[in-house]
Amino acid sequence: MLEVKDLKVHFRIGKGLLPKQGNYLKAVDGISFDIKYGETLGLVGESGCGKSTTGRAILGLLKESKGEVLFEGKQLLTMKKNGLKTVRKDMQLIFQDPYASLNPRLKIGDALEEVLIVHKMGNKERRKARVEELMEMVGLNKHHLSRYPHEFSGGQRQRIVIARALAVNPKFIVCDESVSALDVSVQSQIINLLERLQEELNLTYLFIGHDLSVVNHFSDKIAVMYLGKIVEMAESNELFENPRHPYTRALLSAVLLPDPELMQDLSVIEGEIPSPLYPPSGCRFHTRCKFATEKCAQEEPLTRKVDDHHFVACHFNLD
Amino acid sequence: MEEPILEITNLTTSFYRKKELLPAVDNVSFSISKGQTVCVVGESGSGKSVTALSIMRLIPEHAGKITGGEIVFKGKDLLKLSDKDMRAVRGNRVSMVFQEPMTTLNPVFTIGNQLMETIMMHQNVTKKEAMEKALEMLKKVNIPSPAQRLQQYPHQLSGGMRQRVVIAMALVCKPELLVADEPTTALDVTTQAQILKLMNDLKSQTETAVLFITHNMGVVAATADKVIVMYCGRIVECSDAKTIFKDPKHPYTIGLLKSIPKIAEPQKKLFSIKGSVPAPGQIKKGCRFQSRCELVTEQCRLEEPPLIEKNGSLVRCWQI
Amino acid sequence: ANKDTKSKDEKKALVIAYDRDAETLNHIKTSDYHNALTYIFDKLVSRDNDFNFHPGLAEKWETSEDGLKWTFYLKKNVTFHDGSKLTAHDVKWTIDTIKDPETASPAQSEFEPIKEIVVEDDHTLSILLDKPYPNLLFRLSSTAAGIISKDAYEKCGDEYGSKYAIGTGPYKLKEWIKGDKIVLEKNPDYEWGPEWMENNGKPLIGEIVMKMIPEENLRMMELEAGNVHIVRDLTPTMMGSIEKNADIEIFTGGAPRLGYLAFPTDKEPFNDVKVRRALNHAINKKEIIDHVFRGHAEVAHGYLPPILKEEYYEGSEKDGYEYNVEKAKQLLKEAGYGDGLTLNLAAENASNYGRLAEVLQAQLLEVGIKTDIQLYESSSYTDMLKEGKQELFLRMYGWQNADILDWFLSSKQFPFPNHSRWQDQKTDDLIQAAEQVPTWEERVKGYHEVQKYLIEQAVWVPIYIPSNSIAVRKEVQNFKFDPIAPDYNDGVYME
Amino acid sequence: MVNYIVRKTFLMIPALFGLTIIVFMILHLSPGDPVDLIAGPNAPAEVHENIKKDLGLDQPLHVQYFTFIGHLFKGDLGVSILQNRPVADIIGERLLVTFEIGIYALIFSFVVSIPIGVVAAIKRNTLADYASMTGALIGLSLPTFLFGLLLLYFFAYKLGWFPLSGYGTYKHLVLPVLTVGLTDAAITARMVRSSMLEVIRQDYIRTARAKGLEEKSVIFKHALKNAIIPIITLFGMRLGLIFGGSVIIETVFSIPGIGKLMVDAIFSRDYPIVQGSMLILAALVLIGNLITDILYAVFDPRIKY
Amino acid sequence: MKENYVFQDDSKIAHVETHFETNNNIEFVKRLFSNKSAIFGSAVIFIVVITAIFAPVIAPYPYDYIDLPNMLQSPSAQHLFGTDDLGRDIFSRVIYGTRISLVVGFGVIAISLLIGVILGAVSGYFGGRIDSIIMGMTDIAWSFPVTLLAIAIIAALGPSLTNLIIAMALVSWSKYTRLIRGEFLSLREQEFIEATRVLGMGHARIIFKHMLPNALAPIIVLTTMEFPIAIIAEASLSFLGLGAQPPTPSWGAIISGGRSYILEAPWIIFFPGFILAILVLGFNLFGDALRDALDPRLKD
Ligand SMILES: Nc1ncnc2c1ncn2[C@@H]1O[C@H](COP(=O)(O)OP(=O)(O)OP(=O)(O)O)[C@@H](O)[C@H]1O
Ligand SMILES: Nc1ncnc2c1ncn2[C@@H]1O[C@H](COP(=O)(O)OP(=O)(O)OP(=O)(O)O)[C@@H](O)[C@H]1O
Ligand SMILES: [Mg+2]
Ligand SMILES: [Mg+2]
Ligand code: NI
Repeated sequence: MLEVKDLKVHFRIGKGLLPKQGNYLKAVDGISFDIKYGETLGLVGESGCGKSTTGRAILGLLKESKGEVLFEGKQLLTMKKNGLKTVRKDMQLIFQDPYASLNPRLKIGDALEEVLIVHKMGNKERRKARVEELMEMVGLNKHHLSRYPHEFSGGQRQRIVIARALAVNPKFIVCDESVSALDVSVQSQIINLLERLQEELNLTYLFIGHDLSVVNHFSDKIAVMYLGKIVEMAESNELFENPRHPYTRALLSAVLLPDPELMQDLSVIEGEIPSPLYPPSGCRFHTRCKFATEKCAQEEPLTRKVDDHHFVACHFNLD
Repeated sequence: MEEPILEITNLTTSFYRKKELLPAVDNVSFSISKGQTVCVVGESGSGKSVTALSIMRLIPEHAGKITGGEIVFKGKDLLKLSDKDMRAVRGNRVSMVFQEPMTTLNPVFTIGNQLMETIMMHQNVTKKEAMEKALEMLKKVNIPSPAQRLQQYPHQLSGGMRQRVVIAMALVCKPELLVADEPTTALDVTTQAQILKLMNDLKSQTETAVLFITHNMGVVAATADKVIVMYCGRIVECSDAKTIFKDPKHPYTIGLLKSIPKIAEPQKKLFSIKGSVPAPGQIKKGCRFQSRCELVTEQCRLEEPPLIEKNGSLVRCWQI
Repeated sequence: ANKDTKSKDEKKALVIAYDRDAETLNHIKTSDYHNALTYIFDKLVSRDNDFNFHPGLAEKWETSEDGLKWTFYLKKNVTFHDGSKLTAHDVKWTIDTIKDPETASPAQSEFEPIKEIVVEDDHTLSILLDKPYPNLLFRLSSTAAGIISKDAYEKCGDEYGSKYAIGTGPYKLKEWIKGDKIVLEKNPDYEWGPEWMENNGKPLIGEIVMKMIPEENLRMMELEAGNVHIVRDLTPTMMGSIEKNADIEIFTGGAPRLGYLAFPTDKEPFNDVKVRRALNHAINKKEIIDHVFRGHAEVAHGYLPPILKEEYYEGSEKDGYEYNVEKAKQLLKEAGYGDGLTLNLAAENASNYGRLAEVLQAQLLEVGIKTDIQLYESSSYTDMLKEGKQELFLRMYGWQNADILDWFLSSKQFPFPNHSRWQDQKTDDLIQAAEQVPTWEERVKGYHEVQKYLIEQAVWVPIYIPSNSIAVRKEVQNFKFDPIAPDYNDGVYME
Repeated sequence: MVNYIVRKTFLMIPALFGLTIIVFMILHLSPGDPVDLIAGPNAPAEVHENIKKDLGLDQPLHVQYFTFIGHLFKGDLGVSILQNRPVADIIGERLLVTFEIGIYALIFSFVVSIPIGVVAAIKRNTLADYASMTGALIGLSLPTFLFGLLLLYFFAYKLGWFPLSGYGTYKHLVLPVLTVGLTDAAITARMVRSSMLEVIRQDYIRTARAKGLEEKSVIFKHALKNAIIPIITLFGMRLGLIFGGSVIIETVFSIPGIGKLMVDAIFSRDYPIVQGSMLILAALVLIGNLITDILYAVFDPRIKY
Repeated sequence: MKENYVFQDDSKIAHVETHFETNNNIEFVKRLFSNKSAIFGSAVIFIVVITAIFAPVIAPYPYDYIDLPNMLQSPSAQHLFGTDDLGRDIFSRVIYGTRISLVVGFGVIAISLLIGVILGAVSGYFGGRIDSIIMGMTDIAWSFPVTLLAIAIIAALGPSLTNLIIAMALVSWSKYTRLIRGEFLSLREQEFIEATRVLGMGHARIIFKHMLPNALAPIIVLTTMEFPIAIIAEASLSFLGLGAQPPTPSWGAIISGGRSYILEAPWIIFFPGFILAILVLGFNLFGDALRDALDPRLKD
């Protein structure tokens, strides 16, 4: 359904006297993956590694994007405005912050209806019915329609945001850390909602997160990002049972399990993610990798196929 | 068990809301002993931070106040101390680490300046000695090239670094109690692990007691000796760490634990507690968890359960 | 006259307040003559307070029979402030420089009739004319004709006029702090004062400070506080409080000025003499004099101020128009404006014009003329008049002889300065007739005719002749009123 | 940093250039010309023409403009039409006066307003707060000219403590400086207060308290340095306002400053003076902004250029 | 001119939370009027507006009724505030003067707001080159000594109330432009605005329906603070003789005319000055209260 090929997003930082001057921040630096209908791809990585940027680029929100994004066979990045508008109906984005993603000045009902108006869907009554239907779908009721966003809790807002995204009947939704800001109990509610909707509406998700246990729970396939590159990608079970990249391993072992009896090893990885403005040479992870050798510092590893659905970019062959 | 160094009894802290005082922390009692780590968990808004701030007596004056109870630290009620005496306790014998590493450090002073300030405030040392101590402390929290860092400003450090600095600042006077309010929530998992390790290491060296606030059960499992579960300003369950995970008793605790996605069994549908936390001011009589509880009965609606002991845990529920 | 009982204090500076600073003290380059020039420079001819001519730097002069050659004999031993001697060369240079079109002096035209200046010897020079020019003495006595030291002018270069001004007058330029004050100090060598003055030797006041205080209220306060001794050009607004002050004496005299309401006489409705006469009848001048000017002005009946004695047409009042609302209305009706008129009333943006305009507005309304007042700052005002956009407008002129009528009302000056756009053959003829007669008596007669005719044609509405009022503190003794510029070495001294 | 300053300085050029065009256009499109003033009301047309030619005013507008710009590049601001001497000299004399008043007023304003603002913020909702903030409000509600007139009337005229007009001694400075300074202080005090209130809420202040610092050093060390930053950032703008507003003060107190000079020049159409002083003032404001930027970086280490 | 405090609280304005919830209007109004200064401020404004509307009814004399014999009368029963140098009733003139002040205030704000909103919105929303150009323009505008520029413009256009309004608007639009641009820049980064793009909305819709309403709070606050500035500026320019033409009773013009009589008839200055200060104070108080109500963090 979605195919991403060698996607690059380089932001220009700072302005020089001359137009071409300035540094480039390589937020996303050549990543490729694909998602099938009804599938969920999880995207994990440390803060600042380019997850959100990837999400945005796929939706055609960043003019800095280079490479190819094919959605149902259509080239997104080179598309004209009008074409983009129709594609927008099929692709949606749900943000992390349930407090910031609703216009505080619009009543919920109006916010939902507006989307329908913009896409010229139905007449007044039909729209009204649709809005109510949407609210029901996400477990809210129509009394809520005449309220303003601030009258809702975080969990409820996230439901509204989901309802708004669903209004245009999308086929594909990017969830950018959609549950990270929520409490565990609310988080599980939203995860369940998203899963239910996926089943009911046959949705496809790109699920961005940094909590591996949540991503794992949610996704069919997981891609691990580090400094703008995908270092490993596999089916989620496979990735957890059989991580090949040292970074994936480090991430996995940093996840703390809610079990006091396990003696959890806290000393998994040293140092911090380097600045994407000045990424390390060679394998970008070599500065923190305990296996790193001279080669890692010089040569960028190619993505290898471990098996049909498992890819890794590392010079070592870890088992 | 040792004599507790901090004993809180019936602490109530309230905030003004339209001239009314509404309690955010309601009759909370617990104690911490030397070297012990007590974790406080609970949903957002349940009063975890307010409890911590109450201990430090840092509730903003215009917003609210401590309306009752005692906070006895080493035999002395902190609430009765004069401002001056309280200052001598803060940062020295009891210190605190906050959640947001980005904002807890003053952006216009160097790391060194802020560290040394604490040292010189509480210890009778010269500037040079303070500097040495600061340097030593930065080394202890594993900050690379510490001498250089002393001259740097907070914004020049990454989030994880800053949090280390904050911890260094909290521990530099070798406090007997460290209050840590979600010190790792804003950090990446990898950094979180580093910070937790660091705290565990330092604690074992100094025998500092820690009050650790979090809502991440994984963090609790990795650090806690004792766990307090709060809900709506109340303690609903309190016991040692193992018991909480193995044998949670309060329906809220049970729900909380079940809501966490497990890596081991990813495909299963997640459990979730229905409904949401009642807003402050909307708390009805009876059990505060009644609206979300699956075991709710008439009794729960009428009367709030007391915190009673059950199999080594303190639980606030009629159903056990 | 004052053989004094009071002690003279030569060291005490005399402080005079002015509303604005001089632009430059180089009088060749400006027409904005500051009073300081009067004291720094002497002229060949001096004029007393009654407009009579007396020897100045020239101790005497002769005129040839045909009136085309004037010979001036300079006083000897006159020195400039820089110590150099005054010679006929300096005089020739001064006038030649002004006349030279390259200099672009604003006074150029005033010396136009002079054909050539011939230096006879160091202290004698002849002025040759193309045709008789009875006004020559007047020109030579004006501020524009102050004699400058040629050497000093050339030596000072760009700084002449701002840092230096070298003349032969009783006072030297000591210091000029721009925008703040001009300080003049006494010229200790001064021995050549005009005979008619009470004191023609060294000045009796050591220093004259000319302070710039643009704000009227501040000038008054300073005067009352005694920091300023003399305030000139008192406006009626200032009178109220100082009249009561016993320490301050107000000297009032007539001035060769006249304020009038004018209009473009070549346009509707002003091309109708009835309308013009109606306007003349509509204005209650007495009320204006009493209240707007608080009595410090006189009613103007004709086109020249009475202070110009002989030239002034005595019949002005008799021939003029009295205040009569009914008559005005009647005339307007006859002219076809019985239903009233709506006009613009323009004036310059200075305090009295504004007030005057407001009163006129009320008075004109009585006869059915509605007006909108528009105030202009001076540059825009002249520009507007030049462009011919005016309807009703207020003006005041100041001039010391009848030439002014030619200036404002003959058709060769159309459209500016003939801003009332008066193109009338008869006026032109009358003026020409008056101008080109050889004797003063005939000239006077001719101008009387002009005035009479203008009154009849109601070309303007003459309104007021402002008094020239000077407030002088009691410390200043023996002060003598002069309508143009008081002479402070005329026996004035500080107590 | 150096790079930044250089870049900013370069960017000033187009700004100033735009400004010269605007000022030039406004002036030359205004009705009237300075020749009338030089020539006086009674000079005939040919004299006018002579003077115009002498001043170069007979040239087409664009030629005049380019002549002006040409001179400008040589660092020459031209010669005043009426005063007949270099504009640079004239501006120099007058600017100093305005500058002196402005700088003293700014200093005065800071010295007065910072303590008031700080006290009002930390003693929020007390009598001290209400009193000082009410005072500040009244201060900024009184138009400068009225305030100046009042001061003049009472302190100079009635009480005779200060001279009424003129310029030169420190006594002459007191009233104008007070007029500008107090008004400005009213504004600054309010700003300090709100900035302080903002800062006091910040986490790092809580941290400072948690360290056991005394309230004194919490406020004066940790809070004030942060609170002062937004106030510093307004320095450049202040400078502009003080220059811009100087004409009122200079009118009220009859002070020969640049504001008065410029207004007089506008009315007498002394183009070179207006152009020159607008340019100089604008440049000063831009430089003031640059200084602000630098100060900003000094006070706030987060700022990097 | 006291534009100084134009900027007084720029920093504060910027802090007015754009996503603050003002939707609950009743709640907001309640909060606003729980503040004493809001009550005082709005009362003053209300009274002035009423006075302006009913000036002919309230004023005992026409504002241009000249009564020369009664000039410079001190305040009395016939003439509450005394008379001026043409015997006009100052009370009546001050009453009519409210109209001028309000017209100027509204006029200046309307024009500069129009310019400011258009330029600021375009600049902040589209960014890039357009932004650079517009910001270049505002930079130029900011480096001008404003009062002097206004005077120059009036000199060019000729003094009149309309020209004064135009001149003042021409020198004050940049404040709005900057503010709105700043607001738009930060709004642009907000997720709900990005969401509108994801939902396929057009530029106009995003700007006017989603961004502008959310930038309204600081704009309103700036407007209430600009109003008194405009009034003072009008008075200042009229004080310099560049404002309304006589006999229009602008307060500044009354004061300007009266200053020559400061020794003889101080009431000419005093009353209009006092009323002017009260009105400005009223607006300032109201503006403060409004800002506090919009940003309750500053209050409590
Ligand atoms: N518009 C932008 N301009 C410049 N740099 C940007 C922009 N957006 C993102 N970046 C930078 O790109 C990098 C990747 O950002 P991104 O938001 O994609 O990270 P992320 O993986 O989503 O992190 P997080 O977990 O914190 O959300 C970061 O260093 C960020 O600072
Ligand atoms: N300054 C304050 N003013 C008013 N109410 C406050 C203030 N601080 C906290 N509260 C209230 O006290 C209650 C408890 O808040 P607290 O910050 O302790 O929650 P928490 O458990 O720390 O939540 P989180 O996990 O989000 O940090 C909340 O309902 C909150 O609204
Ligand atoms: Mg992100
Ligand atoms: Mg908290
Ligand atoms: Ni008199």
